[in-house]
Amino acid sequence: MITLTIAIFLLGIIIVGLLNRYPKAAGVIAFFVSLIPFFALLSWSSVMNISLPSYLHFLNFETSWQYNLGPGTLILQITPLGWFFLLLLSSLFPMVILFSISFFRSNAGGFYAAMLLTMLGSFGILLAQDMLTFYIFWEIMSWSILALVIRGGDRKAIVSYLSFGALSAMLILFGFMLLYFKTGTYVFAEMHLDASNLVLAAISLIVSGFAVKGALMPMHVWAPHVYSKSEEPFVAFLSGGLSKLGYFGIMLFMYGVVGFSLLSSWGTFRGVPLFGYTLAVVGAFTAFAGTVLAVMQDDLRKLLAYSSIGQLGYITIGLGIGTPLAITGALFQALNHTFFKAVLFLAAGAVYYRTGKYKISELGGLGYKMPFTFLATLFSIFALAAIPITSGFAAKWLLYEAAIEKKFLFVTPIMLIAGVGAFLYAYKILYGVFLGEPRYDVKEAPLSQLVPMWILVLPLIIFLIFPGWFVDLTAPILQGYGMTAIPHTPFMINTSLAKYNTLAVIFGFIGTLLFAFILYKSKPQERVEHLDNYLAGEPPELYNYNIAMHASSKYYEPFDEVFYPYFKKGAERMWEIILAAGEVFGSGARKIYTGIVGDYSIYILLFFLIMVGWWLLW
Amino acid sequence: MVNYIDLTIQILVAMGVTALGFAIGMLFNGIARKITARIHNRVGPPIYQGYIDVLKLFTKKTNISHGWIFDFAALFSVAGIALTFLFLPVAGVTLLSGEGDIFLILYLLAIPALGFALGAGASGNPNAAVGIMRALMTMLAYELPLVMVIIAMMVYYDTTSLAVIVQKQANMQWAIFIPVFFIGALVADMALQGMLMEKPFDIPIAPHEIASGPMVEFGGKHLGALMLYKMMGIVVETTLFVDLFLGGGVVLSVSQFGWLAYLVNFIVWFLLILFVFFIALLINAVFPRFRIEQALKFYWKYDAIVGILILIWIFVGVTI
Amino acid sequence: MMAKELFPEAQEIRKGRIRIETQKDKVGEIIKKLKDNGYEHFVMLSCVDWIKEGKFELVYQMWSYQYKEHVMISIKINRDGESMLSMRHLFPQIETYEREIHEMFGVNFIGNPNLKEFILEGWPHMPPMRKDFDTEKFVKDFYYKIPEVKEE
Amino acid sequence: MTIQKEFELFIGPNHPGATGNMSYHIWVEGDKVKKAETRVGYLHRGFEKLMEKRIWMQNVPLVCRICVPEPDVNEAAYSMAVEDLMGWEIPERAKYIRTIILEMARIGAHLLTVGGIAASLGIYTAAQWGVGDRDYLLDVFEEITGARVYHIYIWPGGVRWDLPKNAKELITKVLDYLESRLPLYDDLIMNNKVFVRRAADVGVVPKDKAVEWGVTGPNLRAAGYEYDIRKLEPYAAYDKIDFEVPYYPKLGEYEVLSEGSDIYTRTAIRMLEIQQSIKIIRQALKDMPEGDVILKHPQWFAWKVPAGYAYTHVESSKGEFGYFVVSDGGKKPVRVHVRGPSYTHGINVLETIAPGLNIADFAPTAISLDVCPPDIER
Amino acid sequence: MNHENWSKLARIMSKRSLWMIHFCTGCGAMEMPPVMTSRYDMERFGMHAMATPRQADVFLVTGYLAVKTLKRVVQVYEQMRDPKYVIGFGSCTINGGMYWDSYNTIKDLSKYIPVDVYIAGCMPRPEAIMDSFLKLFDMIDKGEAIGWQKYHKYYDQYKRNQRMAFSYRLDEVKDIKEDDKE
Repeated sequence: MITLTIAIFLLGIIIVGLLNRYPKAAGVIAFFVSLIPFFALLSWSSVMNISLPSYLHFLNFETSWQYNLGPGTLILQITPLGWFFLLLLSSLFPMVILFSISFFRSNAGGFYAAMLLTMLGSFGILLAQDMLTFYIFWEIMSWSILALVIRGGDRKAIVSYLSFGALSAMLILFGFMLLYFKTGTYVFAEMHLDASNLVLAAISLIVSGFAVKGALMPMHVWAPHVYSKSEEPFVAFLSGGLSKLGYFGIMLFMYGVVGFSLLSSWGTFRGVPLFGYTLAVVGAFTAFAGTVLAVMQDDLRKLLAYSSIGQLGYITIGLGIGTPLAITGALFQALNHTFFKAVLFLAAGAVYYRTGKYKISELGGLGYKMPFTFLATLFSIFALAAIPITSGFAAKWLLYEAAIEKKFLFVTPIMLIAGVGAFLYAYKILYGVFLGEPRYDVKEAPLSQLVPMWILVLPLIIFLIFPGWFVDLTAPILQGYGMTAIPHTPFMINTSLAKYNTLAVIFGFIGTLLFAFILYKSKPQERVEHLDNYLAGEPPELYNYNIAMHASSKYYEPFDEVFYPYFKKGAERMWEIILAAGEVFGSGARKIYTGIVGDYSIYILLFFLIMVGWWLLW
Repeated sequence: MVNYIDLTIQILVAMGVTALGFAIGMLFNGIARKITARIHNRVGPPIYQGYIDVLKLFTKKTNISHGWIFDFAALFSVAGIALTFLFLPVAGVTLLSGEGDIFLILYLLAIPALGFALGAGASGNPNAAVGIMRALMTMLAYELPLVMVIIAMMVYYDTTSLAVIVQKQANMQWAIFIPVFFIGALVADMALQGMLMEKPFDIPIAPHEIASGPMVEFGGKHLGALMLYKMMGIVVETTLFVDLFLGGGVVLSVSQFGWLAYLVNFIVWFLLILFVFFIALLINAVFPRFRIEQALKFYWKYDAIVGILILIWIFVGVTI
Repeated sequence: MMAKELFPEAQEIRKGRIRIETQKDKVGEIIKKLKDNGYEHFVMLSCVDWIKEGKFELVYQMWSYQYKEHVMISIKINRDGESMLSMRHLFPQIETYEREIHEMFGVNFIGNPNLKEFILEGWPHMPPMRKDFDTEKFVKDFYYKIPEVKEE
Repeated sequence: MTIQKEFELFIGPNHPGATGNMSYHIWVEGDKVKKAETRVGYLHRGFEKLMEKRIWMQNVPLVCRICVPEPDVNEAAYSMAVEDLMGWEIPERAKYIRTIILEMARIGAHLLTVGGIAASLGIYTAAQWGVGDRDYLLDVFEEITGARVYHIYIWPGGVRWDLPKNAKELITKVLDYLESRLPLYDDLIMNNKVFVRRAADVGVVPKDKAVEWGVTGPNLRAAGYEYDIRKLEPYAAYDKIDFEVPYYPKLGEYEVLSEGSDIYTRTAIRMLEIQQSIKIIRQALKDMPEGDVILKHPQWFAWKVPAGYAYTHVESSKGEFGYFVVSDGGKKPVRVHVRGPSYTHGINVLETIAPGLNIADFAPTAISLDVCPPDIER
Repeated sequence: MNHENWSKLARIMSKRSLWMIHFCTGCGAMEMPPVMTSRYDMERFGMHAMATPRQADVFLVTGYLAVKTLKRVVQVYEQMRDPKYVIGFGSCTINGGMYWDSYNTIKDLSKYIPVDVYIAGCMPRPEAIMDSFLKLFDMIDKGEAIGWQKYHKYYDQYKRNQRMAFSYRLDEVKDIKEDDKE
């Protein structure tokens, strides 16, 4: 049936591509095609020890599939890890397509075609059982994303995506080559690795390659450009879904192919492999720097892009620590991030659809005009800021617990501060876009945009109440790595350090809310106009009811003033060193500092090549 | 089977404790104003002034609203702070979730703050928006040294649970008697000053600058709810400090002394939070307020450096 | 140099008080000269309504910290509609004084863009500081005639 | 639709940061003031118009209402203007009494201002103490003049009546008390590290522009000019009294911590002036001769003041207070024009230096310039 | 609790916790700092100054009101929430005081907003101010401080008077007079 699926996908791509002039029809067809991965997911749920209800038994996708391709065999097979990431992608994908139907007014066929192709690529990646398959589908995905980036039409975005995509692919390819050179096989299951430096080099290269896709800090440069200059529904899918593929890759190779014991053989620090430790530190730095940069942004999409970088940093920390607790936390964070970031990007799309603006300082007061969009955003922001009334908190909590358990004394404060920093930019979105002075007289977003947003909010609420269900999902994945799932009941998670009981939180919250409500409902109230406001006594009619009262431009100016010099100085210093080094090679080397993103990526590539060469010689 | 009688008793006790928390908060408001007045060479209001003020606000004849998001603020603030109080070990007793996890408490504390921020933003007043900006930045500023100290304690006591930390400090083995945590307590006390929004960190509400900031549009019952939030906030934040460093006020063990222990512990806890609050008030009375970036620099330079030293101390101590 | 030396026509009212009567086109020149010669503090700009002569007297007053001397440069302009050149480029605070005199006496200052409402708000009558505006009559006709709130 | 980046804030009239009934309309982007406009006129009573309607003597109760925190300087300046036109020389004892009264008023006003500056930066204790201590001065005023705030004690021709017999003890007692309090103020305000951080190099009036912009009084001295009308053109008994004029960088016991002309220096100058005033009053009490306190003049209500122009100025706690009085020889003045120091400080200077200030620094800057709205709009 | 008891409680609470609006309308504001500080200390009665009208209960109109200020006073008064009280401060609010012939100050405050308590004097001593507070307490206790109810009841008349004053136009005053006769 996988063959059939691929055929349907390809057929769908051709049809929607041809239907370019009928965007609505193309959208509807794409939507139905996009549901297929979800059904496949359902039929494979036995991998996760979930039994399907009998009326769904007609879904009968085979769990593995092979195709002989000359030099090697393409092997596709469902694994628990693949299933988990497929869950994220396949539930996000139809919603994004549904959102796009009303979002695009013309010229959408290409979009749907490329989206379907992207999904096909990621489908393959998640099922791939050998490096060849993996790489082929990786390229399919990357190139179809490029098509979507090109649709955004921003040169800088295209160049930066292209160069960083190439860099990523090269790093991965190089790592694969080293692995093949070492083991002589493409198939993951047949690899027998030892603790040699070559393997370490290979895994470092592969992880760095995936980190580019996951927008980890030194290699994050492409993400803000692409996120802020592409079409909204695609960005929602890219940030929410596709960025997880990088983490899928890291997990697959770090824990699936190499394994925890082999990682430890390259040195450990307090029971954590040094490799993972480095990754965790980089992740913490990413979380912090991404947050700080997000606070400084004025463009809504750029803010969300940096916020993505920051939030994905948490996943890296979890993967780096590598205990069952940490991996559960990382996966939970991946799930949360998929949904809340998608909702936020879709909400940004809806706001743009109604107002035509992306700059936070130019928006304002939409909360009463678009209440459902606002509420969906609010829920996502609660999840983003880890407020304990959405599932966002559980993920962060698991990561903190994992860090404390392993005595990450210096990483944990940075994680926590990045968490507090998230309040800052979260409030910037809320205030700048939805609260404050009503500047636009617009209607609520159309229903076909609201429905996907609200469906995507649902998991955040479900996993708030039943975090234990999530831990159940992680159990087969951890089993594959020889670990056991953390102790839990549906409402409670236990760790060696503390317990997290959602029932207490929820019932406590509902109870106190009721208490507050009774207290509060005691008196009547009247609604007043926006301008009937404290103006230090000045009557607004004297100013013709024309007083600017929205403070969102440069909202965190003192913050920017404190942090901007450090970020600026840091970058300048780095380039000064590079220039000084360039001086050695002659006067022409001054051209190194060109300010073009593509060039920088080549420098990074060179750096890695030098590093690899050094490893090989050593 | 759920034991309904137990559950009912638990709910009643929770309501009672919440009410008690609010009562103590309002009392603290009166005490604070009295002490400040004495420093000002004044007589000051009666000690029960807090109760009168809140009751008056709730008995106002008319109230205004800027829409449902604005109303949301009051609800969220009161509910959030009461919830936080229920999760805190008070005099060694925690009502909800016996473990009292610190991360949970830190994040629960954000619920009322965020609700308040939403309401202030919904009022549409720029003063309120600037006030919230300052409040969030102050929060960012004081959290860094605070979490450093707290994480040092977590690693030292090998738990993230406040209740366990309180338990481990029983028999007067208070954290503050350990030299490193004595320094930690000083750092945390400065952070507490910011948490309580007392000078020099009362930047968010600075009346001379932004006319009481976020509260600018709140009146009547909305303001009453916010005052409850602020007053209870004092109790919650001082209790957090007392739980961390002063053993939570637990001086007698419940297993030995029974109900007497509850009573004595409760009184000791009350005196301790009063003492902590008193220090905050004294600092409040004689200092001007920082500018917001100065506060950020103060916390992230001086306080955080001490925090890092404490972390290094614990780091070395744990490794060896 | 002291004012007496700079302008021989200046008369000394008493010690430290100099009065220069001049024409309106020379004011700028005189102020500039005084400013350059140690009279660096512009005290104020006053207007006197000489209703019998039909003139407004504008008095530019300057003070020298160095010579401890106060100079009043006085010009007269017609009451009905004659305007005066603005001196705001010499001392920035003159702008405000001109704005006030414009509002209170109705003198127009050419070259001052900022002659908007200053102290009064929505004043529909003649500028109130003019001698022919009878404040007592206005009060009787206006404020005392506003009815009391009748309670049933 | 064009979107304005700045938002507008009104500091006043109903705002704790406004000094009295006035309003600053500021345009802010982020945290920085981009533009400021002073709005005045909320206190306009048309004094100058009313004075033209009243006879010379009736105007004395009016003028003192022009500056509320320090009414005596108005009485003094107006009286001096009338005396100037009349060609009177007032009795020696009256001059000393005027000196004492004016200096006491200065102390009171400075206590208010210093307390106000401190309160605007958050030390409410200082404001409470300042106002509380000022009340003891008001008690002495009440004993001498019969009124707490508007004394109407200084008249053209001298002062209304002699000091009471116990005046010396009363005044000395208050001065001793104040002197004992000053170190506390120093500890609370001037030596407070946080205060210095907030106040130093904030709200700077450019030194080279200060005179040109018409800055006077303590604000000018904070900018580094030793200009004081009490020294330049002594009135009352100031020429016979030995005192110093504190100015930047001669800040006496206070450290020079900034470039001057900022909130910190302005506060320091005021604190030093309180000390000097105490010194002046003590001297005046010691040197005061016996004799009449008012000219014997027959017809209080039938003065005909000779025609002429008079300008008199006094050094008030805020700066130069000047009265321009024109008489045509009649029973009523033709024109009385008051130059209040706040006129330039509050409008021109503040509007010019405001762009670039933080919101947090705006109100302290305005208060440290000692802007008092009634003398702007009269 | 029945309605009567409830409103009695409300009155007691509102009397013991009068928050004053921080608005220095005239020179009478000069005696407010002494009242607020150590000598007289009005916080003994639970009174203290509030920055914004939404939070305040009592409005001290401290002295004469220029028409320009009256506009702001009315705006602030309308933003205050019921029950709210007004204290007219000094002779100027009663009949214009020494500014009886000034073209820019209103002469009788009660024509524009309802005043609960007047204090005579120019300026009133702090003792007088404290006395007025006690008087106001007494009135609230007895339910006599009903200025805010009057404002609702005779809203049209107050608004008309305010409009007339704001316009400064003599003809508008006359027109209304004629209307009244009819």
